[in-house]
Amino acid sequence: MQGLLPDLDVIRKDFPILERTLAGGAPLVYLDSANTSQKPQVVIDTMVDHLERHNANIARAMHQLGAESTEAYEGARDKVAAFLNAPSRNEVVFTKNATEALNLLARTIELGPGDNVVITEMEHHSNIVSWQLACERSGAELRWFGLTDDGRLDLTDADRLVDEHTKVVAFTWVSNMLGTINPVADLAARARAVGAYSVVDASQAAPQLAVDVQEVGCDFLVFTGHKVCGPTGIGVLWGREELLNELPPFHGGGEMIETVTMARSTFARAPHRFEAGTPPIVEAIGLGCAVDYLAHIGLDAIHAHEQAITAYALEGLQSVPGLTVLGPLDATQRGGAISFELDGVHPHDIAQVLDSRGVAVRAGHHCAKPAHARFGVQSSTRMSSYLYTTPAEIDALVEALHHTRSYFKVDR
Amino acid sequence: MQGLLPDLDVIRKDFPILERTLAGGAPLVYLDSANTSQKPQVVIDTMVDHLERHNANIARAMHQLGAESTEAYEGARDKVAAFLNAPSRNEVVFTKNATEALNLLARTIELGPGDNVVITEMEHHSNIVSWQLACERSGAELRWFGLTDDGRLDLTDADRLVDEHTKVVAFTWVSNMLGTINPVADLAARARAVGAYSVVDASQAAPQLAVDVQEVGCDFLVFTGHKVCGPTGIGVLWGREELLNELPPFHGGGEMIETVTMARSTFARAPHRFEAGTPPIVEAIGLGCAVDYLAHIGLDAIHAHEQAITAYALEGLQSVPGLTVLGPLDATQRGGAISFELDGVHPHDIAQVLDSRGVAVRAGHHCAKPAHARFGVQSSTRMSSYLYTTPAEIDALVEALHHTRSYFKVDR
Amino acid sequence: MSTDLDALYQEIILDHYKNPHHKGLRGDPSSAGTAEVHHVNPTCGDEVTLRVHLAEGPDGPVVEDVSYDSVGCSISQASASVLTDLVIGKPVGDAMAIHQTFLELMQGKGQVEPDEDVLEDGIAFAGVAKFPARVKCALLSWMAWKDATTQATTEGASS
Amino acid sequence: MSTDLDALYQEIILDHYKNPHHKGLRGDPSSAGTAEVHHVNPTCGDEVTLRVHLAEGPDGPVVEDVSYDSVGCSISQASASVLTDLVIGKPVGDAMAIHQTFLELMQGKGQVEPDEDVLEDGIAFAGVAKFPARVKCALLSWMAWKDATTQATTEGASS
Ligand SMILES: Cc1ncc(COP(=O)(O)O)c(C=O)c1O
Ligand SMILES: Cc1ncc(COP(=O)(O)O)c(C=O)c1O
Repeated sequence: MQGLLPDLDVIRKDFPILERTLAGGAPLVYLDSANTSQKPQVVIDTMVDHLERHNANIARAMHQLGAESTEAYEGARDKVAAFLNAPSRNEVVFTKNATEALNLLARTIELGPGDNVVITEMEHHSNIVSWQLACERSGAELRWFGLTDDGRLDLTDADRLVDEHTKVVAFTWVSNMLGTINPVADLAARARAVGAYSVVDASQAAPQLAVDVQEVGCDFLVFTGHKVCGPTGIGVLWGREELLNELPPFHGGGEMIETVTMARSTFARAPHRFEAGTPPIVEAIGLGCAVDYLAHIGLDAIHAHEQAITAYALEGLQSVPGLTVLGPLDATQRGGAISFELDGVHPHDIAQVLDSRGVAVRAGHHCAKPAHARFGVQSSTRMSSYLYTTPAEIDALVEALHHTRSYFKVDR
Repeated sequence: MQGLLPDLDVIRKDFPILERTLAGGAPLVYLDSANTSQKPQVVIDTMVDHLERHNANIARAMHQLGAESTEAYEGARDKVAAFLNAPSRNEVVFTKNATEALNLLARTIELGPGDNVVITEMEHHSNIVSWQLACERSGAELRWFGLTDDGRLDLTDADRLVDEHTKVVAFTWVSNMLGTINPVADLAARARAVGAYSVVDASQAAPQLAVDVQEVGCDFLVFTGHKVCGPTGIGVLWGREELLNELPPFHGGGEMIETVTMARSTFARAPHRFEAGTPPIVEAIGLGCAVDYLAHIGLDAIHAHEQAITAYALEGLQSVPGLTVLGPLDATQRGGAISFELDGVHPHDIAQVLDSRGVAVRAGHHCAKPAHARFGVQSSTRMSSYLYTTPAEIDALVEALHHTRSYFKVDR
Repeated sequence: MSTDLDALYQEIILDHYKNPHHKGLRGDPSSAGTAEVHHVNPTCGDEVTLRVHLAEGPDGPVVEDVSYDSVGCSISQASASVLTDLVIGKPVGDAMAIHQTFLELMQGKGQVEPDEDVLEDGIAFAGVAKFPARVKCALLSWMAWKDATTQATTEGASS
Repeated sequence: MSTDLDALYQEIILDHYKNPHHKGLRGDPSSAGTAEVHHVNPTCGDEVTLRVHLAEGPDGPVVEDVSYDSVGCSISQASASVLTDLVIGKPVGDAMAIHQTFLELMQGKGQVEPDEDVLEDGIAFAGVAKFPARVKCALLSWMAWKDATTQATTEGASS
């Protein structure tokens, strides 16, 4: 098959969990990577080495362990800056996850009555509810791009939606439900044209596309560590340096201050301004290692692999009678998450039968209820691949789906 | 020496980093545990086992790995609930650190002009700046308890400070600078008497005292994972269940919702209400293991050990000419962090000379600038012990302090 | 594997799923002793709208009728169907006891022996207790019923 | 170990620490060409208040005087003392070049060879560059000086 990673066997050996067997001796077929990715040994080992040999608090500690820990943590910031092609390391703020990064923006960007925020109907709940709450607090209006029947953004109304009162245009790069890849540079330009901030949710893009914030031309971009082979507990907010320094502080606490008296305080500049308290140190170090791992394999190669697997999966899925894929059908126009419906079997029941054969997929609304509602479905089943996914695993999925139909006697 | 942990040698073997040697072959003498604690092997191994064998997203994933991961994560919640003697597991909210937990409260407790918030002059910046920002946003007034010359809360004005307009009384259980142990149950009762919320910062208490939220009688209590032998990236907010369910949501995103439409959303009950997005899964699991480890050794035994070491250290420090301890001098009345000044040598320079002998202490304001200002000092040197600290390490510290004086020729 | 799966998807469950009893909302939602609730499983989006009508019996209130509309998986659908069979016509106190027995079965991690005398077709859900992710599915309509019944009772009491 | 320590705490540094030059604020803060700044090291709380007075020289502005008040460790105190020795009386352009050279030395992780002709006593700080936590101490007053000088220059330009 064209486009697969050449050393797929070797890459799979990097991921210890892929050797696991499940109940009944079934080997693990992990097709839930859009939910969270598996972790390569090198990321785990880097974290262990830090905890066993270098653990100390950062910045505040002046001893040797403190210096080592600080260097490792700040080194991770350099790695993430390189991963995003950020003009400055000061633009990389470590957060807990993508959700916190989005909420940080929704809490600190000033909004008021008369302003509006534009999102899209295919956002993850994190990029919806954060802005709903911000609009409720401030009296700003929430607007959104609708979707076309084939699962793309409906831009026909764009000039009316994004207007001179728009303060923020926030959108996902790759949909976690539909797989759609959005025209992020165009959307960022549209925001810029009216003087609004553009916020790109790259949670599903960062794992599988080369991200270059300068090329996208956006103001802010977020992603989450656990989907790019890093640990949980770490996310990234990238923002243009001058914009970050204009925002008011988010949380108050250690490390984000310049000076503190009982009556008032002054604050550090970005990135520390937004990193109150002891940050997720070992998690940032794990993430730094993870993005280096991905860069070493090459994001372009990973993207090609994802596209090859996705094309193969789309083909295989369509061989299952009664199966409907939600979202674009052209693999080159989409990411590696494929949601689908199967006539006569509820997603929970599909996932359950698949699981009994070791095939792990997600069933539900995937934190994208509005996108499901748009297509008139309550929930769906989603398979999602990653750099360690093999065509044989897709075969196992397709076979398990045929089995599901017969288990639930759908044809009778 | 009375009170030391009986199996101190065995306990030290649990902490791999204690075997480290530093530049010049000096063995590590880690006396910076109030800044962050070291991690026992069992915590590291538990995290590794999760990452290598059970990693999956929680709640949303219905497959076997998802069930294992969810069970481990929710199991950690049970362990933390037991650690705090919480009436219900639903009262344990996982946060990023103590700072986030305090900011969550400062963002969600409703305040307005005419209201006041009462803190103390010995708080960590996290319990100062969070409320300063909340008061600035809302127009509420910030008040604080001052300190007596021997480093205790000055309660003479208490009836005037905490009045019928008080909405929150927030205070630390153990000071991270002065070591002072505060009368938390009394303070909580005082808050209750005027209908205010009590918020206890147990960041320095949880590592070394048995914490029983029912005994304290407070409304909210926070602590941070990395100081109780757990990893970074995880903290805990405990709150009375009915109060948590009355608070509005904090961050918007996945897992904290009940249902979402583009126009509006409804929210889950605590704890999920406050856990937006993918939580720090492996970190919570590490923390669960850590609190079990501490409980296994016994918090009372750990407390006795800390008191024995602290008494020994106070005695040793006072043998150093020109050294002044800040805070209470009676070991039974204080925690294990001891800040001090040394005539003629700046804390940075002390820490540097100590570090050249492998002795790791903290120098600076320890995120407690107002408490330093109260005692007219810019910064101080702080030693802090933990369950793995030996009397010999205290001897090494004291000897290194004598050496510091001679290195800087203080007597001449 | 497929034994476990068969323990989950017992014939009784699949039958109720294909032919659910008492499905479709009935009666006047605004009549006395009636309460309607809407419950959601936040994880998967399954929903149920459930209506309870209580009547005064000789020894206290009786569950006169239960009806519902729902979207969901086989487990949640079958469970709603079994629920209605079990509680319609029962005194509220007895129905609440059945609820408690079903709850205990579901939360028993597969260690509780189901009581056929009390649960009838509900014993088929014993296998579900071994799948923690599915317990919520089985309980969705039961929790909705309890909520609605409590509301209808309190309303009755206060009126 | 103590070799490293001695490389950090060179005699020159300890001398400047014990007898700092130009310490104590001087001159009229509101006079033309004068700027005063207050800088803090957020980590440790060390502070400096530094005042710069620029004068017009034949070939552009000249650093007429620098004075300061400060609290801090030996490295930050000695560094302020050395700074004043180096820049007072120099044309602003030359002084900025010295600043740049010192900055490069400090950020060089111990790999940069110090130029005694430019840095004079400042070469004693070469050892500091090996202690990342202390680089901020050495740079505190230098950053404050640059800030104040830039302010004084812009003010001059705009008036
Ligand atoms: C008393 C006290 N409160 C709060 C904190 C903040 O903890 P964290 O930095 O983990 O949020 C600390 C430790 O730094 C502390 O000692
Ligand atoms: C598109 C998108 N945005 C945001 C998120 C939220 O990420 P996290 O849960 O790590 O905060 C996710 C993943 O769950 C996602 O797929």
